[in-house]
Amino acid sequence: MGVAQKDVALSKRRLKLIKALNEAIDEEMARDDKVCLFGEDIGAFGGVWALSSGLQKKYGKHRVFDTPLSESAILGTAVGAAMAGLRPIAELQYIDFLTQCMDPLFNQGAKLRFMSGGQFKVPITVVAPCGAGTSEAAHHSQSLEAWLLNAPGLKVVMPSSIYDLKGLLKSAIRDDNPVIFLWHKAMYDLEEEVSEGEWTVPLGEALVRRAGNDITVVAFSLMAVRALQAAEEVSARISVEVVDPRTLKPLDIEAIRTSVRKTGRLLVVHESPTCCGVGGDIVRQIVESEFKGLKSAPKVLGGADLPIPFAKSLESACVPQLKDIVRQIESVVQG
Amino acid sequence: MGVAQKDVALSKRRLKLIKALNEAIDEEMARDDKVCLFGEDIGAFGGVWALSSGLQKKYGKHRVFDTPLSESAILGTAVGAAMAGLRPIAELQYIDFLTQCMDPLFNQGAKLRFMSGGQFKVPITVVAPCGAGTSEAAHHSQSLEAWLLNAPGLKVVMPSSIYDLKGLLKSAIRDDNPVIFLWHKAMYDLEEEVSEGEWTVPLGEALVRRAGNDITVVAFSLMAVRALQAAEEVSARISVEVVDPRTLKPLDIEAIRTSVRKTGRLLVVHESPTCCGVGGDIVRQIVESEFKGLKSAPKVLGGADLPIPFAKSLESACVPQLKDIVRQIESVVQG
Amino acid sequence: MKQQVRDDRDFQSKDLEDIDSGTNISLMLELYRNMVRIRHFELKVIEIFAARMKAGDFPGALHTYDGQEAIAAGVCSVLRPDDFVFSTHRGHGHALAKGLDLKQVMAELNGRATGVSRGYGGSMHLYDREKGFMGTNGIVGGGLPLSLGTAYASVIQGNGRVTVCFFGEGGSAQGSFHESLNMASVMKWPVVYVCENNFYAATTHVSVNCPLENIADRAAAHGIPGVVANGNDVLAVRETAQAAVSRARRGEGPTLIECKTYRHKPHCMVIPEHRPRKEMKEWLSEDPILMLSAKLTAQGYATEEELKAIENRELELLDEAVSFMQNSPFPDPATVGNTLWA
Amino acid sequence: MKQQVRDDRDFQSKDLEDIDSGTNISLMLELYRNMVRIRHFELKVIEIFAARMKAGDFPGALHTYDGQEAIAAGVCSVLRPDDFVFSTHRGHGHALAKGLDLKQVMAELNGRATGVSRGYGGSMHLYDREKGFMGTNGIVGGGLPLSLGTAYASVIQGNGRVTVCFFGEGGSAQGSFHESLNMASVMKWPVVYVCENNFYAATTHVSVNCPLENIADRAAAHGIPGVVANGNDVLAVRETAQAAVSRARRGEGPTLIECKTYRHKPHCMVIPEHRPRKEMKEWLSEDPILMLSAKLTAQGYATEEELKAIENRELELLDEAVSFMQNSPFPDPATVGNTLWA
Ligand SMILES: Cc1ncc(C[n+]2csc(CCOP(=O)(O)OP(=O)(O)O)c2C)c(N)n1
Ligand SMILES: Cc1ncc(C[n+]2csc(CCOP(=O)(O)OP(=O)(O)O)c2C)c(N)n1
Ligand SMILES: [Mg+2]
Ligand SMILES: [Mg+2]
Repeated sequence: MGVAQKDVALSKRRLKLIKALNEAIDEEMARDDKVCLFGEDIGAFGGVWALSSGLQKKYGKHRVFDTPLSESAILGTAVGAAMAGLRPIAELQYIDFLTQCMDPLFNQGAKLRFMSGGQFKVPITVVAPCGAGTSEAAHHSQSLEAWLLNAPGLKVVMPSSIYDLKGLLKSAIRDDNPVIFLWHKAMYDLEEEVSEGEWTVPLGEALVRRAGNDITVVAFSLMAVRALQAAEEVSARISVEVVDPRTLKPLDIEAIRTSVRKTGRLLVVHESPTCCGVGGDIVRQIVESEFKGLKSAPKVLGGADLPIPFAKSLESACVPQLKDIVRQIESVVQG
Repeated sequence: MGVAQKDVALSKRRLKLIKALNEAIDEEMARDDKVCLFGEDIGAFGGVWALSSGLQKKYGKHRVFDTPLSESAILGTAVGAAMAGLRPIAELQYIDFLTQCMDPLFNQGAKLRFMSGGQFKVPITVVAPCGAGTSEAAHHSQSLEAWLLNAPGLKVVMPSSIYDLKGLLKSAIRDDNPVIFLWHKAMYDLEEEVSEGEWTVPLGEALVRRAGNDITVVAFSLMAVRALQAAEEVSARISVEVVDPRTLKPLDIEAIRTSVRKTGRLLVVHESPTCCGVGGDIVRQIVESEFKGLKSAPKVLGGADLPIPFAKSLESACVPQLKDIVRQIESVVQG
Repeated sequence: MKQQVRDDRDFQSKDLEDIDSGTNISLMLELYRNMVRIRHFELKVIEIFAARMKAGDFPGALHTYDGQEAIAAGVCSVLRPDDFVFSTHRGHGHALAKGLDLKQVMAELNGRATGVSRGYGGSMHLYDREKGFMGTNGIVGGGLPLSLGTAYASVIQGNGRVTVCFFGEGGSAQGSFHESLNMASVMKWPVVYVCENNFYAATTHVSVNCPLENIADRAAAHGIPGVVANGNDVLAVRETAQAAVSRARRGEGPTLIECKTYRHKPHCMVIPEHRPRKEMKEWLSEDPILMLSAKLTAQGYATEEELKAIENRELELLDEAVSFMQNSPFPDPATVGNTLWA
Repeated sequence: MKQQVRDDRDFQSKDLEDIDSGTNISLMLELYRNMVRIRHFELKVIEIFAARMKAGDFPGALHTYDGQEAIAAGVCSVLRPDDFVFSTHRGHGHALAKGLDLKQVMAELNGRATGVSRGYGGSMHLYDREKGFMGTNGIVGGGLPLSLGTAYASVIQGNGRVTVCFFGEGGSAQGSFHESLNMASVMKWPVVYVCENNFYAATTHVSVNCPLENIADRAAAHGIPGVVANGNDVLAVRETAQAAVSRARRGEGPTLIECKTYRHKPHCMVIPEHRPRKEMKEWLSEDPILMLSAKLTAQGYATEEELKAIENRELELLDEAVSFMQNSPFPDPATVGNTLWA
């Protein structure tokens, strides 16, 4: 389990999400000329999210280029190029478009090393925004991490802080396995004070974002931000420990266990549909090993088992809000 | 919760899986001329599994036809035809090929009613074989029910007996929602004594396949068959109740709750990867409502978080075997 | 720079006995009315969305159709009310041209319970079953496979309904495009594929999405006619569509139509303009509405005043739609789950 | 009935300066050896699998290549050892022609730890990284998008390696086929697409998968050359492939080659024969191995005895491969999870 590393003795500056990710890719491309980047609109224009801003100019059209509007071809290119020794980064404009490239990602890339008896490495990084809350409705608001986790062979990273976003993206690019890196679209305005220069955050290490004694709240991506707000809101009455797994595969279940051993209570919060989601999977593992030490029933506060609707009034009813998290914290603590 | 309906006063005969499904489709096509059937090789040839044997001849080439080798086009045809008032049945030769038709199924068909504010019904039935154990390796051995369940808007049926296979397929075809109906490839030789004629089994009703007092084992499809064998094997020492949900969405969680209230112990068995699988989802729900009555930690015995390997020695290590189920029953009962 | 546009209107002229020559005045005024309606609708929506964004109320993504009106108006003018239309992320024009209610579309775009999809859909999920409008779509290429199904249903139901499926030139790089044209061709199903080639997919030039000069020539891979029309000339679009729709209705199978056009605004509200100024200027000078109005007045079919009167009436209706929207409630979150299952 | 096969060998004859005319005797004998190797391998595997099935030991799916040997042998004969090959579910021929070890392939098909994929893959997941063999594939069309990636890598690495991607005519109905050809064309990547049109996809006739007479003509949709070769004539295949591979190697982009051929056996072991007898008879009379051996003996390039000697040597090697397989251990289940992550 890691600790917040904010006391590095370097000059500080304020950094936002897109710039953090752009820096991570830039630094990794400078460091290793096997790293390349492609996707729709990511060349001269710099990507619809500006993630690749300036990179084609800096690294040339061979290493940074626009593709046709063909997600299967994009993921196929990534997997094939990795088989031939490159370290491709492929951008999907929304993770929702996974549906268009399932085969090269799930059937080929994720399984390739295994199916070939260990002959290949497939060091691809798929970067994409995820999440609801931006009034973009049923085709542009999903996170789909449960699909990614259920299918063997993919690492999944969903950070919640600027520091982690940059540090984990660098680790993802350096990792020798397929990694899906998701940032939340509702976090573009998040700004954080971080040091200049480079850092990495290892995959597979959770972070205790807030220490507490009464209940463990596990949350990641935007929900970690929201869980911290909820923890603050109830702090006079309840001492909440917020654990952010940061990577969902490999999952630092030990960190969650350690926390639950201390608090005896567990709430998992995520915004994707509850059914067969990460929440149930964490509860499964915690119940199996910590059953006797639990003071109350562990609970999952997940998204509604519904597509994301358009109208704000409906959308916010489908994704855990601050008040919902507060209510569930209270409910788990009351038992 | 249903009960085994084997005492209907009709003449009996022995029936196997494919014939049962073929009868179900035949009867529904005779009953409702809106029902149609298409997929690869399903026309004159009758399908690679012989599921549609004789049906093109009986119902004509408009209602039963071969498609190109284009799963997205097949599922698109199904969804569009349903929007226009038909009740299509689409066959996938293996459920693994879901990866080739995710968009029409998940983004369009499953969400259509919701996205349109309730204007459309999408009464499609997707039929496909699933499961491991046939030495067909990583692209022909999955069940993928966790993807189907995590995505809102799809019903999922995975029966374990001949009686249920026929009765549930008929209900699936009559249902006004998209239903994915999966049979297990390792069950082709299963034979059962059933009555002549028609019957239906409602979606969303679990069945207690064996009554017991010490532990509830929830299992479906081939694993229900195997769980019954395990229950028999330990019967001298342990009284096992086997609950077969039969449909995973809608899930008859009440039936499982009722059983766990009696036994105080729960084991869920499934062959798909454990991570974010059905097992965790059932544990999540049971722990939430039955926490205080549980005598020991509920457990999931799922498939390995690995692609299915080819060699039998490896394959059987990745899917719960009889001995594994026995061991886990004992472990949960010992606490 | 602007390309010369091929015009394939004679692609099967022997078959075109039922083509309307386009000289019918009331029809032309109706096309004009429809295009003006779409244009003002889009301008108004941009205004409303900009105001909402400024107020910190992010209204969702907006892909407007202004500049491409001749295609929706021309194609839908040859359809029966019960014909099917599948649309795209840039689909307000198709919706209005297929006869969807101005008020209900405006309400939907603003997430009101009175919207055509009851506020559940928004811009990219407009549906109107009664009107045969089978949806705008958030997935590029998402409508293509579905269009096979309505076409098939028409055959089996023997009701003569034709399906039209719109998509962009970017969408023609999706596998689903080819799977659909191929299957429709093999099955000879009654569907017309209309590619709106506005030369860009978001910021990506068509040359990255297609190595051919004409998307229409992709039809060759599927053994169906592929024809090009000037997508800014509503009469050319109408005539081309008429031939293809008649062909489909006669049971002779699908056609791929490519309409060359140009959007007036950036890809969507949050993406800055990136197209060459000169190219934009050339295309903007061929505004489809101005082209038609110039023709109407030049040929003496209508006076400037008559056209202005049509426009004014549309502006009135638009104002009514805005008021309707503003006075409509938001959907009730308590019932959000009620429409998932039938 | 059997179709007349178009022969497009002169498709760009001006560019073919490096084509081998096929009159080199040792080369022709090597092609013969390779085809005979594949043929006997397949017949042996069928025998082994049939015996295992009879013994209740279901060995998995088996799609054999017998009848199509000229394509793998011809195409791979123009490749460098470090060129990349992507194959299909019917891929033993491609694997052997690309130089994979007979023993290791035999072992893999029977799930042994000494197999080329260590028993993890089986027939549809044969891989040999060292030999540039990037996999047979359980997903029809599954290899096509991946072939873009090795082709791209060759460009960026500047190593001149060419990628060849095989697929069936059924696979040409998959969206991934078009996405791949389109992107390869736009990018001018060095890849050669080889469609093995054996007229059936499982039991489905090519006319259900493609409305055109020639799959090669689908190239038109992507602006690349599309050429037809007699897939049972190994020299024709070789010559056609040589032109396309040279073109790719020169950086001029992809080519689509269609080889018309016919499989000798049913689609796979568990599916009964369903093809018209007359058609089968006509095609079987054009057995690619007999065609070559007839030519070799007729032209005096080799005697019957010499050919028999080659065949006998191959049968010996095959026996060795079978013994090797039979004496090989099964993979250890205790370490099954060790190769998931790098
Ligand atoms: C499958 C998929 N990929 C990417 C996107 C993101 N996206 C939305 S519109 C668009 C460009 C579409 O271009 P085109 O098809 O030419 O239509 P146009 O916007 O020009 O009308 C892109 C890339 C999407 N919605 N769906
Ligand atoms: C995506 C997908 N759909 C269906 C199948 C089942 N399947 C395996 S081989 C085959 C026929 C393939 O035909 P073709 O591409 O012509 O190759 P051939 O078998 O004739 O060599 C089918 C339908 C599959 N493996 N993958
Ligand atoms: Mg466009
Ligand atoms: Mg074939």
